[in-house]
Amino acid sequence: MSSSVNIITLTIDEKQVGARENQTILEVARENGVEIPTMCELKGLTPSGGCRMCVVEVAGIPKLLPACMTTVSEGMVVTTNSERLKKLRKNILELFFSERNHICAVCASNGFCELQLMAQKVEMSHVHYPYLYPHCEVDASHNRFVLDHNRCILCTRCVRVCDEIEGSHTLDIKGRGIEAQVITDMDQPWGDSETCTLCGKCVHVCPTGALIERGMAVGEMSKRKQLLPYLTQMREVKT
Amino acid sequence: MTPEEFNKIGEKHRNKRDEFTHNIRVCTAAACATLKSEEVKKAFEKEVKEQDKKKTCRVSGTGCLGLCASGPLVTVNDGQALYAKVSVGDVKDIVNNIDKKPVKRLEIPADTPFFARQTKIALENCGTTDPESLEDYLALRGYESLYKVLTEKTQVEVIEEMVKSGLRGRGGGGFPVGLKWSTVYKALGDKKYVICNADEGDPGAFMDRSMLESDPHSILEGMAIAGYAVGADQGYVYIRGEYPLAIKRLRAAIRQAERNHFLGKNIFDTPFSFNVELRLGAGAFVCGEETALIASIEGKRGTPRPRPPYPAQYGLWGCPTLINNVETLSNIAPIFRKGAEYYASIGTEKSKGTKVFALAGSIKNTGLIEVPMGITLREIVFDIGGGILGDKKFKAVQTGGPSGGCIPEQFLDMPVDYESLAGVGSIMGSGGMIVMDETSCMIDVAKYFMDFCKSESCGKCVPCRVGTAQMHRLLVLISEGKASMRDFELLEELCDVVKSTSLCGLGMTAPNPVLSTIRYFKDEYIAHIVDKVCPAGVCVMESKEEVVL
Amino acid sequence: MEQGNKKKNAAAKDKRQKLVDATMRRHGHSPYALIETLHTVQEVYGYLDDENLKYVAESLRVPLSKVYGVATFYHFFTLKPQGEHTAVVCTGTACYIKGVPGILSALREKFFVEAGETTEDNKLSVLTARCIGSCGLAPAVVFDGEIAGAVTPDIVVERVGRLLEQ
Amino acid sequence: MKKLTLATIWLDGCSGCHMSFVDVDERILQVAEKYDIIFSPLVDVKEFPEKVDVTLLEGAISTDEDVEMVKKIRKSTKTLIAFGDCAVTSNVPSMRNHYDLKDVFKRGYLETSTDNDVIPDEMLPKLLDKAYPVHHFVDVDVFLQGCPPSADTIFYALVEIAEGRTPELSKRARFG
Repeated sequence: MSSSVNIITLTIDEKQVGARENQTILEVARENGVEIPTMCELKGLTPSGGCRMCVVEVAGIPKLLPACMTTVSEGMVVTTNSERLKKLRKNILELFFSERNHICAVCASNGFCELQLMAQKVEMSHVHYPYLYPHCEVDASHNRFVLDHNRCILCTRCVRVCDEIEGSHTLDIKGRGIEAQVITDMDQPWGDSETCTLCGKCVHVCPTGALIERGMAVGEMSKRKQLLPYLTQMREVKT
Repeated sequence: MTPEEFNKIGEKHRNKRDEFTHNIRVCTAAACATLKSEEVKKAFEKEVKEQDKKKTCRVSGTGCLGLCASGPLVTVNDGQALYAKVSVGDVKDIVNNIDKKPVKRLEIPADTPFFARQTKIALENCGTTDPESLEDYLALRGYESLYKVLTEKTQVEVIEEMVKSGLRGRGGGGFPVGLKWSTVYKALGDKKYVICNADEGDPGAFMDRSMLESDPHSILEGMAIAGYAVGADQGYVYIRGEYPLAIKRLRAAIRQAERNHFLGKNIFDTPFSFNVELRLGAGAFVCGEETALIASIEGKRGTPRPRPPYPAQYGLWGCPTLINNVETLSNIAPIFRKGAEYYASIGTEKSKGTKVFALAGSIKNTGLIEVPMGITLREIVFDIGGGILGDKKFKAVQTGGPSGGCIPEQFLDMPVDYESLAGVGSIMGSGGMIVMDETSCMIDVAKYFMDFCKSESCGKCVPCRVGTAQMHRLLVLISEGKASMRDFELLEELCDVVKSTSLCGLGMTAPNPVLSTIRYFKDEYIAHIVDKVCPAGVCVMESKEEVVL
Repeated sequence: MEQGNKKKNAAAKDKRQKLVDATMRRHGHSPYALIETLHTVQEVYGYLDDENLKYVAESLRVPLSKVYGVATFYHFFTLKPQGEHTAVVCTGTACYIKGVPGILSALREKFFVEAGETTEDNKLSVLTARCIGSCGLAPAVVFDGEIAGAVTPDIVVERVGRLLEQ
Repeated sequence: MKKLTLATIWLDGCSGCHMSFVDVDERILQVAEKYDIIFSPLVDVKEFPEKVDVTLLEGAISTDEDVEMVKKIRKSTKTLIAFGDCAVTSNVPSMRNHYDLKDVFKRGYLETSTDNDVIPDEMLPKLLDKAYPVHHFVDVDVFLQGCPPSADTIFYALVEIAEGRTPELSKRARFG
């Protein structure tokens, strides 16, 4: 199969690049040193396309397309960093910040948080939308991990890693829209979960301080998501 | 099966029907049923029996006759006489006069604009068949198109015919049906599916419901023809769980069709097999979006995924899948019966054929109508619709539901077609048409739709999940007189962000009601924000106390 | 007496369970049948209780969190038992512009119940529906399954009052 | 070159940003070459000046007095800097925002008090329903994130403004 993959050429930010035809715009961009911001994407997990940070312009297509889920095609002309995209990304990130209660100063992931760093990356100086300030619970019932909904951005990396890599599917999302929330089993305290294997992968793929190890103080929770591609590969070898 | 054999089936039922001199049909679709039309029907049966006219008069239920505001409706001999607001007490009079002149006090003249101005194709059988009777459908040349298609045409010919008809998707987007069929036909895959999208989610729309309740067989026939054309042997009807009567009738119709071999294995002894199953929706507007609908049929949360790949290539369980909505599919059999040329001769250059609208709101003749494309809004509202209730002043007509917009008076003479509606900031949508008078506040309307989108957002993508919540909040502030012009600017900016970056159609169109009301009724926004008054007197201003913004 | 009741309940439960099982069997116990099965559970039990959700999860081999996620995604499903009587107020566009807010506030004032909630004595649930497709008769309210069109706040209060007297 | 005037003030904040400002250490002399500090908790002036070139505003806006103050500051100031996370995002003071004000008072004055269990109603400024970032009420010219922003960043920003440039803060400052 793999031998029959065609090589195609396309343009990313005015640069001609070659790619295999089953690759995504994001993969090709990365291979060629073009950085596209992402939040929900994580190498090793099925892409979701929900965070919208990686949207790009493709000539001839009126709507913006997520780079993480759009496969390249011959002659495609992609723009990843127009002024309009920069502005929209900043706006999207502001919506992220306005949704829950992200108080970096007192967060265990302070300094290691992808959301926090993304604000710097896209030059978001402040949030000009009103904050929604929802009341969110902190689930500290598990003896090793803590789930703090205040910091959750619903990227579903934890849900995907729990299902796709660990295979226990303890985590999922309940409700919908602005009410959506990560749950464990039947929306019960994590500590009562019978399906959780305590593997901790969810904690390490979480981009923010929503999932942390118990006992971590402000700025102590660094994550080790770099293990994930390795785990994915191992799984693929097994199956 | 030979053509003679097939023709005999229809003939048999037609003869049976013609044994009666009088056909009394009582509308038993949702609206009339609410007004106790079942009791009226029973009264007719009783009366016919008592007057000993059982041999000459046949009493049956029928689908929607359209003029829902004046139900229960009764027809005698399919249009010879139409009676409105029939109560049990009126039954005797009607039966007494059945051989004579119609009962004047109940009669609606046939030349009433409401009926005279319509062109019925998709609704052809609505009101002339008993939706629970396969025989009635067959008597009206039902399943003849399917027979013709299966025995006389190749798949490519069927698709060419669809292209020729110019039919465009009636679910809202207006994508050319022939093109969609041909994409699925060309897609590689051993297994293909046809899905009928009957998850009518627009608040204020009841076209699909009426069609499913009035003429379920024509939808099944349309699906089977589509299945043959694209090479699918399995169909699903994804239907709203909130429509119990439609579900019941569709289930019954599927059983009847299976039993009579119009569905199932080797239909009409051809190699073509096609089965239809129902899948119940469970109250999620986003499932009208194709990929979300597929997720839902697969038993998952109804969240969409980015397209491409389109379902035509990668759909249900990864197989090429054709998704058409109810109205689109109910046009198929008539197109093959009457010819693509006939269908294409109706309507405008780019929008062929007819469109069904659910006319509601502040209008005299609420109900279901089918009109040729290109008719003006004024004709719909003032001729067919009979004008504004209580003769108040017309303010706007809302089309396309939460994805559409409010069209003001200055466009009343604009032709109704896909491009014109899009040009004024609305969309054709599935056919909900809500008429509003001077007592409606446009901010209140925008707030209503944003509340809808907020609670129907699936939550997967950030712009829609958070953006709709933010926009709704701002609209609440405006409606309460607590907003500043800065909030208004924020609202406008959010419209752009949500429209440009949302994952699926729900988010991309969610700002439309706000954008269109800003475009045509900006003075009302200003009145709420600067003067703290609601010109229509709908919004309750909490002002007085100092606003710190 | 009590034992007899229990027995009757057990028998009734069996019958309901059989209906749920039948749905799952019809779909070959495929995980895809989750939503169809939840429809049956709600139809026969009136709502989705934890016990049944777990039972369905196990029978269809669907993870618990996924079942819960699906059950809470679709607004047609309810995880709370309904009151003895229900008034479903349609909030479709046509109904809304013809006075739904007035109807809801009348219910609130008269029966002290918010939309989506059940009275404390468990007698009445006031629900809202996103358009029941009876726009021609707006505003519409469904009282214990029976649709009434062109209602006013007074009519609604009167009809609910009659329901509660039964 | 004519020196600019500088005011610094803290509203609902912990003064940590001011501490960080003091951390510029001997560079304060360079600041003093470019600015006259005419109002600050560090200097003994009671009234906020009528005209000032640059104001470092620390803290969130939490009371009716804060609102008055921030409006006054905006009117008097040419370049207003939201100084630190509380001013930019309302940060720690906003942790009460998802609670009802009544509950906040109950918690603060009754449940956690060891004596004198009363909720004060006079003498104190009226608490707003929420703690707001500065830009919720007035336009802000420069957002200086950080809890607190580092002394280097503060120094850099002040120098840039004094030189008539817009400080490039995205690479030097971040939330938290």
